[in-house]
This record gives sequence, structure tokens and C-alpha cells, in this order.
Amino acid sequence: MDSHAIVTGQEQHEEHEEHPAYLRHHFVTVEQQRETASFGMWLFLLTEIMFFGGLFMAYLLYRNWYYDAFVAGSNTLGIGLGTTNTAVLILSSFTMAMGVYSAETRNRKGLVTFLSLTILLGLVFLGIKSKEYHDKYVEHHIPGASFSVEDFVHPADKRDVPLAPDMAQHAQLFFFLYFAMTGMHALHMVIGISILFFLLYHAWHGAYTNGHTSTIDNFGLYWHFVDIVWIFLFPLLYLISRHPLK
Amino acid sequence: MSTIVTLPNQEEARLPKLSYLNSEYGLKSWLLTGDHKRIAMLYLISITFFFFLGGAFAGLIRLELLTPQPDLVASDTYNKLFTMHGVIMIFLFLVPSVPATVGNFVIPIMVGAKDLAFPKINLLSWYLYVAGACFLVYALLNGGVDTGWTFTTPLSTHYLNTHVITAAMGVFIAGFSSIFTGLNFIVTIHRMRCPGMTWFRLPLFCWSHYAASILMVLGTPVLAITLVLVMLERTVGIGVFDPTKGGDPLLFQHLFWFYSHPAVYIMILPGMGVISEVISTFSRKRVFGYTAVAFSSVAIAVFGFFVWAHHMFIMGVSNYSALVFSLLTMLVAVPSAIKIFNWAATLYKGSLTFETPMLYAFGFMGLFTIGGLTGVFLGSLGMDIHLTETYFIVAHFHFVMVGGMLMAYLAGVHFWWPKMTGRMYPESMSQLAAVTTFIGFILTFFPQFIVGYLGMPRRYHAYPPEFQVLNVLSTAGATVLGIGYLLPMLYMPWSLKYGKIAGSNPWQATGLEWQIQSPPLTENFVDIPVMDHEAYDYEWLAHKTEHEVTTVG
Amino acid sequence: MHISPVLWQFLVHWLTNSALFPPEASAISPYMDAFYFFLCAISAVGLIAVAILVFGFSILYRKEKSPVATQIEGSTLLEATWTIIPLALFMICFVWGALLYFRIYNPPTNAMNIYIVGKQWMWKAEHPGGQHEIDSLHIPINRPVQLTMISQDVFHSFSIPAFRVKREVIPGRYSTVWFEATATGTYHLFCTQYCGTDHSAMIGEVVAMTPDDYQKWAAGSTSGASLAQNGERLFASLGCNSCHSGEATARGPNLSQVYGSRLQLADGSTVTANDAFLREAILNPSTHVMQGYAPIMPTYQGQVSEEGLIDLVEYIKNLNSNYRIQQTLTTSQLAPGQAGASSSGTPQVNGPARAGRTAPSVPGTVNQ
Amino acid sequence: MSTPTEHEHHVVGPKTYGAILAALLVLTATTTGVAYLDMGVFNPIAALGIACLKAVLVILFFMHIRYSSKLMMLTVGAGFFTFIVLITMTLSDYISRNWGLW
Repeated sequence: MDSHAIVTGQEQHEEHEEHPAYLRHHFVTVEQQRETASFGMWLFLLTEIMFFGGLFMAYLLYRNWYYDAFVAGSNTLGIGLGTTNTAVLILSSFTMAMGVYSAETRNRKGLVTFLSLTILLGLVFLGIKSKEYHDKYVEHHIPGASFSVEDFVHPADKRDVPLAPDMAQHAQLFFFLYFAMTGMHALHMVIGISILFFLLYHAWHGAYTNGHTSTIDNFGLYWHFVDIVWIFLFPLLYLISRHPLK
Repeated sequence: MSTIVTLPNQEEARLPKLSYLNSEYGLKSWLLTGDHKRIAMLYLISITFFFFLGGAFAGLIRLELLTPQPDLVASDTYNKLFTMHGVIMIFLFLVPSVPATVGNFVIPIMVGAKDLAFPKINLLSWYLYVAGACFLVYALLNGGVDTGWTFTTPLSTHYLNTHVITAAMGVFIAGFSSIFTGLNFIVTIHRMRCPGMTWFRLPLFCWSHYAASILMVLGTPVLAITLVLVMLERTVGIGVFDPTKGGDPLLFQHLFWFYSHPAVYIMILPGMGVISEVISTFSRKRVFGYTAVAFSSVAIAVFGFFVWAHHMFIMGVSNYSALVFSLLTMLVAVPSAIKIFNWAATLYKGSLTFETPMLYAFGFMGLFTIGGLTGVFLGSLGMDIHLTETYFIVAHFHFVMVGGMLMAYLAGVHFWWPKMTGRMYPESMSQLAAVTTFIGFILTFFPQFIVGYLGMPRRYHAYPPEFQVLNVLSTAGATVLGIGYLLPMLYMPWSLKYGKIAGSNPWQATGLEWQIQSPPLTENFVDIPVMDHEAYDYEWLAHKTEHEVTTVG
Repeated sequence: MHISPVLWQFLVHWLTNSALFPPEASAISPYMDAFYFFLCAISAVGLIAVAILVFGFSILYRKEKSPVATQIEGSTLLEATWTIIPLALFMICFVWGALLYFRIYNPPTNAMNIYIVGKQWMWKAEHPGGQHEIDSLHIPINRPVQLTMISQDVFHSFSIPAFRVKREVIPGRYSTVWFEATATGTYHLFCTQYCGTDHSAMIGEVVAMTPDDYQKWAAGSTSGASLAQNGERLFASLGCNSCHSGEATARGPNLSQVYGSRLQLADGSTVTANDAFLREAILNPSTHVMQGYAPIMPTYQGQVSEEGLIDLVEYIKNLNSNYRIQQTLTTSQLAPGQAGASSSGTPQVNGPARAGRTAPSVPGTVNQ
Repeated sequence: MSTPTEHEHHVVGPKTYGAILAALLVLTATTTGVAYLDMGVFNPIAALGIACLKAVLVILFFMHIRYSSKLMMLTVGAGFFTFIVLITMTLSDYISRNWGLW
């Protein structure tokens, strides 16, 4: 008695004359392997949605509770840098998508170019982000012992409504969530860029342009997801409580 | 329609020459394996270790509660004991118990695949489990943690100086282990089914694991981010959950229970899957109302996301919200009732035998019924006021988790033991263990319902003397229960060498896993099978067995 | 059958000293117990049904008697039956439970109010008359008693099993529960929410007394000043009276008879001024600014203990006229530097300060 | 375009990607611009609406959901559904807390 006990298929594997080296032993077809990998990636992205979901929840709650503090905090963020960063990230998503396209059309040079561009844009994003973080540090807006409510109690901009000191303290919550959300996002960027370097190395040596594009596809999904997170962070943190232009 | 089943002749069975156990040797071949069966074994060993570690804490807790005075250990030690008991039992035993061992082992075979969709991620999941466990053990060895497994803020964030961050980190990492297991199962069940294996030909075990996996994938990340916030709050002290700084401690409760209530279903659903398999096999009968049982699993998973605030009825949630959550809680109880009745109906006109897995399954049905019905007590708003946070709730979730899940886990391990090892466990010894466990369990936890209605609060180190009788009963029961759990630890390893050779299908069960050799080959199937019959088709099996006999003879 | 006499003694001792059912000592208890018995009954029915099915079938269809299994697909009718019957039962439980819940958490208007402060690891009870208790609570029977509770640190939970009531005591927010004791006696008081090291020592006793005895006890254990009197003193020493003087030109709203009234807030919403609102308005004034007033009040977060806040709330609750506030102000003007109303605390009667920056106020109100 | 099936792997071309990029950049400019207008309650609605639109574009085209099986669409839907459940059910507690007792 062994594994032959079960009725076997009519020689399933005969139909697939081609068995590329990258087909793992437990898959029947390349198509199955590709679909499986991308489905797995999507499920992982679902967990990411819920991971950020907790932070969004906290943000929404405290924004409603301490609206004035959140408005004041939001107005200290540099909208120029924020918008630039959004554009940079969208552009990097585009180059990533083009990278996927190059891989699918078996264009090694294109793939290498677009991966490099994606890395570059990712680094630009992180650079701008660190500039923003540095600004917050200079302004004493980093929550904790060094946090100063001065800018909120006695705002320099005359459009800002001065906050009562108790409300101004709650700006710390805004900045905490700002750092937690953008920090978590930046962490995903850093991980993404590290993987990109790895992919670039292999792409240089001709991987992914031999018809096996799953890895690039799935990394693309991850990269776009990180982009989507930012697409929501940007309006929530920077935009929705802007002062109107006078 | 009737089926005669003749059990195969045990004397003729031989161990196969080549199997996943002897395909490769050496520690490295185990620690770097991609084989779902070997990873299941790794899990089995690790969770058994943590089960007995958690059990030892439980033993100390019960011993302390033998007398009303706080005389065995200091208050802080007692708090650490129940915290570590809870954390270890939930995150290191119950959550991975059935899915990561039995599920890991049989799900790919059940769907007719050679492995899980992502073997490396499966291995990674075990390493994450071990890493998380290391953090928890580190916290334990360095003085433990005393937050309670619920990490309630602001207690955990501002008022304790134990290893909260280390423990939270451990749970965080173990959480990702569970996410990856769930992810793997969902993808495998969707993508790796063999030709002919339609959704409604899947064994119910797969359905319940599918439902549990959805909860793992969508619920666990919320716990992860919540623990990150707790760790951040402890280190930088901003006050997201601190009322004196404008935060709301109830937000923590919301986020925490958003995972931790579905986690209850993560723990129990795979157990329900085991029971479906066991009841069907030992009745030699298709599960009554297959579709109802299958969809009730999915219903539990879906409704499971809508009921979390029933842990917070007295905590100051809005009354309106409490009303809605109570109503939804009542709804989630219904699918469980459907399952119980369907299993009972499966027995009708069956041909029943009472091997150990079946005894455990009966134990499950009885204890889970009590556990489920007492859940209705707690889901009813008014009753919850009096009962919550007392020993009633302790008894309730132990009936579900230990009486339900642990019984199911033991049923599953016994049921698939011949498949995993190729050898039978000793039958009479294990039946004794099953009965001992059942008696010990009732004796341990039933008095806790009574003492709970009397008002004895949970997590109490010392208690008023009039509760002593019931507590003594409970401790006595725990001793019996402990013996019941230790017995398998003796005879299971024994059976590895001295057990009878099982043969490929000792129970005459219908699942694909029983149609291949025991223990299976590394790649499970030589050729991908084609499923040409319904799940639990005993006539197909009888026909096949007959056919085999004639061809061999 | 021979039981050792020592063991026998123990058994007798235990059994006589233990109960299997908690005493029913409040008006709600019989309702709770009735519901409990109903739930027990349906559980018993459910369990017996399952047991009969399992054991019955095990006997009828064991292999020896039934060597041949009959394959049955299922039955929609049966599925519907065991979906609908449990659902109906659970819905009854839901409605019954909800009614009970609202009964327990909705205090009657004539309830006497006692304040409870929970802290690691003790219960403090403050009666309006100024009686302070630790780990005990004296109450009269046959009279609704409402507890307004708050925690100073972590979550606690105030539980009196004999009264079948329990409510979480939350840091930073008042929670309430009420009961009406029906039998005199001493009952357990537990903290049921795990709160740290001495959680199991955070217990006490509830002494239910006849109204006469309660009067005697209250008279005998008063600390001399009622909560409202303490509150008045605190009110003056924090300088609250300088703005909340009740005069038409005052910078703060008139607090006399404010309790229970509907207030129009600066952000356009209306709220009822209850205990929770008053407490919040002292700690987070900027989110509770009344229409027509500037957000100039400093926060008192971290400066007034929960007991102090209770005193203030109790004081404002009972404030029927501003006469005494103005009296106090006049006195403090005569003797500057006294109490808290020093420096800028003196009222600027001329020129309403309706706009502008936060006026520097009492020393010590600078934020952390 | 033919209906997507499981066995067909659709390759999205640079033209589509370029168009989507342009759309995304335009929407980014729009959302920033709109933020400076005072539209009261519609400010957050517009900002989040545009964000959702951008996210949908990225998901549909960059992430190929437009060309994927129903299962994938369902998966993405399930993720956002659970997210919405978390937000709405939690906020329902906070919103109804001020409604007072019955």
C-alpha cells in the first residue's frame, strides 16, 4: 500500500511539455505558481492594511477629540515638501510599474534602468522626509520632553488661532501619530529599497527577464501599496485642515 | 444507501521504506526543511513544550488557590504566574495548536497538493514562532511580566516595571508567525487544490481552517500595531492610551479586542474542523448537513469581526454600542449551535466505534456546548454585569478553550498520529487518558462557574474563606487533569518505537491523506491525484477497498 | 465507610461556612437571579438535548448493533429548526439582558450620591456629608444609592456580588452605578479588574444599615466639613472665584445653578452640565468653552486630586447663589496674598476680558 | 478587451502607465490646490475622495487588479471592508457615548 492507491490524473504533466527551472516542485504549471504568488502577496498586503488601520483609527479618534490641536499641528507641516514627496512617490510607483513591464517584455536593460530609478526616487523621498523630520526637531515639535507648545500658544502666523495651553499639549498626540504613521511608512520604504537593491543585483545578472517575473510583480505590488498608504497619509496629515488662502 | 466497512488487517501492514521521516537525516535537514510535514513536527514539539510550561504555571496557580490565604507565592509572583500562563497558552499554544501542527500536516494532503503554497514562508513562520517564544522566555527568565495577557493600559504602560516590552515584542513576533500560517493556508486552499477538488468536496477541516485563516490574516496585524503603540507609549510616554495626557484607554481595548475576540475563533475553528473529521470517520458516515457546517465556519469568521466590544460592556462603552454588540454576539452563537447539532445528527444511523479520537470528540461536544451556552450568559448585557471578571468567565473560556480546543487538539493528534508516524498509539491507555481528562476537566472548571456566580473575582491571589470548598474541588480536579495530560506524554513517545504499524488507512477514513502511505512521502503524492468523489464518500471507499483486495489477491 | 474524624470536621466546617449562591441583598438581585435561572434552564435543556442525542445514538448505532452506516446527506428542515430555535432563545436572552442592563446602569433621579475614588490598591468612599471611608462603604437600605466613581490611576472595577452590580472604575472619566440595598448586613466589595500587585487586596466591605443606623453612623463619622464646604474652600484657594464670580462682567460663566442645565458651547454644541462635564471643564477647559466666553481658563490637570475635583463638583452642584463667592472675594481683597487668590487673581471688575490671550492666572498653573 | 481569465496574463503597456501617472500627478496637484479653498466640511471629503480615487487608480492599473480574477478583487475588497468595520464600529461607540443614557 503506498501512494498509488489514489486514482491518478490522466498523466497531467504530459500536457505541459515545458518545465522551466523556476517552477517549484509542488506546482503543476507556471501559471498556477504565478497566480499563487501574487495571491499570497495580496493577502500579505491585507495584513498591512489592517496594520496601518490601527494607526488610522487612533488618528481619526483624536483628530475629532482635539480638532484644534490637530489643525494647528497639521498647519506646521510643510505642504510644499509634502506635495513634492507625493509626486516623487507616485513617480517611483510609475517607474516600478515600468520595471514590471520591462521584465514582462524581457528587457533586461529597461528593468535595470527602472529599478535604479525607483531606488533613486525612493531615496529622494526618504531624503525629503528626513528634512521634514529635522525641521520638526528644530521646531521642538517632536513629542516628548523637548516638546514646546510655544508655537501653538503664541503662533507666529496670524491666521493661526492661539490655542489654550491644555489644547496645545494635545498637539503632541498629533505629532506622535504623525511620527508613528510616517515613520511606519518610512520603515516600509527602507525595507522596500533594501529589497530593490537585492532585485537590482539579480536583474543585472539577467534574472526576472527570462519569463519568471513573479518576484518583480510581487515586489511591485508591495511598492505600490506603500505608495497607497502615503496617498492617504498625505491628505490626512497635511491637507484636510489647511488654512484657506486669504 | 449503506456502507459496510471492514477494518484493514493490522497484521499485514508494513512501514514504507521511504517516507518524509527518513528521506533525509540530520538536524540540518529538519531545521532547513521546506516540507510541511516536517515543519508540522517541529511545531508539534515546540508547542508541546510550551503547553507543559504553561500548564506548570496553571498548576502553581491552582496550588496557591488551595487556601484562601496568600501563602504559597507573593502577590507579584502570582500575577506573573497567571500572566505567563495566559500569554504562553494563548499565543504559544492555542493559536498555533491545531493549525500549525495538524493543519500544517494534513491540509496540503487533503487538498491534493505536494506542499503548502509557500514552503519557505511556512518555515519562516516556525522560526518567527521560536523567536517570539524566545522573547517570552527571556522575559520569563528575567523576572517575568505581570500585565495579564490582556496588556491592559494604562496599567501596562505606566504602572508596571516588569518586562512588558520584551513580552509584547514576543507576542508581536509570534503574531506574525500566525499571520504567515494563515496566509499559507488561504493560498493553498484556493490555489493548490488538485483536479476535481471543488470547494464542496473539501473536507470540513479545510473549511474551518480557511475561516480561521481569514481571521488570522485580517485580525492579527491590529494586535501587532496595538502592541507597537503600547511599546512606544512605554518608551516615549506620549499618552495615546493615557487619560492624564488626553489619550483614551478604551481605544486600546477596542484595538486589542478587535484582534483578541476573533482570536477566540482562530483558536476554536480549527478544533471544530478536527471534530468534523473525527465524528464522520468513526460514524462511517458523511457529515450531516455538510454545507451547513461549512458555511457556519465562514459565518463564525465573518460575524467574529463584529462582536469584540462585548468584552467591554462594563468598561464604559456607550450603551447603544453595547446593545449592538450584544445583539451581534447572540448571532455569532448560532453557527456554533448549528455545528453541534449537525455533529450529533451525523451519529444518527451511523456505525459507531469509540476509539480515542471519538472519545475526545464527545468530550469536545459536551464541554463546548457548556462553554458556548455560558457564553450566552456573558453576551447578555445585564448578566454580563454580574458575571464578567469573575471566575464564571474564567470557567467559560476554559470550557471553550481547554474543554473545546484542547480536546479537539488531542483528538486531532491521536487521529492523525498513525499518519504522522506510521504507528498506532496504545488504544486502551489513550482511552483512559481521554476519560481522565474529561473527568478532571469537569471537576476543575465546573466549580468555577458556581464560585463565579458567588462573585469571586478572577486574578485573585487571596480570596474570602467561604469560597474555599469550591476552590479545593477545582485544585483537586486540576491534579486529575494534569495526569490526563501527562499520560499522552508517556505513551505517545513510547508508540514511536513500540506502537503497532498503522498501515495507510487504519480508520478507514475517506480523506485524501488516508489514501497515501503512512508516514507519507516527502512529496505526498507521486502523481497529483484527481478527486472523483464527494468528501466523506464511504461508498467510494468501500468500493475502492474491495477493488484493492481483488487486485492484490 | 469510615471517614477520619478530622477530615469530617473539616468538611462540616467548610460546608457550613460556604454558600453555593450569593445573598440577594439589593432590589435588582431577584431580577438578575431570575434571568440567571432562565439562562441556566436553557443551558440545561441544550446540554441535555445534546447529551441525549450523543448517548442515545452511541447506544443505538454502535457498531455491534449497526454494522452498516446509512449515508444521509442532510436536511434543510432540520438545519432551519436548529438555526431558528437557538436564535429565538438567544434573542430572548438579548432582550432580557438589555432590559436588565439599562435598569442597572440608569440611576433613578432621587438616588443619593456617593463618590468613589479607586486607586492602587484601595477604595475611598466620599459621602456628600463629608464622611470619608477607606475600603468600606456604609449605605442605608431601601434607598437608591448612586455611586459616581473614578480611578486615580489604572482601571479598577467596583463589584458588590450580593447586590449583583459591578462597574469599571475608569481613569479620567466618571462612571456610575446604582443599587438599592434591601437587607442589612455586611457584604463583600471587590475590585474585579486586574490592577497590579495587590489587586486581590483591593477589597472591602459594604455595610448596609437601616436608615436610622445610617443617620447615626453618618453623624458619628463626619469629618466636620461636607464635600461642598471643602469644595468651596478649594474654589477660593484656586482662585476660581476671580473669574466665576457670577457678576455680569465676569470673565467666566456664572456657575450658580449651572448643574443639570443645558449649556451652549462655543463650538455650537449643547451639553448637559453633569458631574462628568464639570470635571472635564476643569481639566480640559478649552474643549468646554461656553458660548460668549474666551478660552482663557488654564487647565487644572495634575494640580487637583480626584478627591479635590469631587469636592469642586459637589460644590458647584450645590451652588444656588453667588452670594458667598462674592463675600469671599471681598474678604480676599481686603487681605491680599491669602489663600490662592493672589496677584492677578483679583477681579478686574472694569473691562470685560472677553478676548485676548490667556491671562496669567494663579501661580502654579503653568503647564508641564 | 476580452474578459480576464485565470490563464491569461495581461501585460499592461507603458501607455496605460503613463496615462495613470499623469492622472495621479494631476490629482495630487488638485488635492493640494483644493486644500487652500475654504469649503467647510467638504474639505476633508474632497481630500479623502481624491485620495480614494488615486488609490483606486493605483490598485486597478499599477497593481493590475483591473486585469485580475474576481478572487483578487474580492480579496482587496475584503481588506478594505475589514478596515471599514474597524473604523466604523469603533467610532460608533465614541459617537454614541454622548447621547446619554436612556
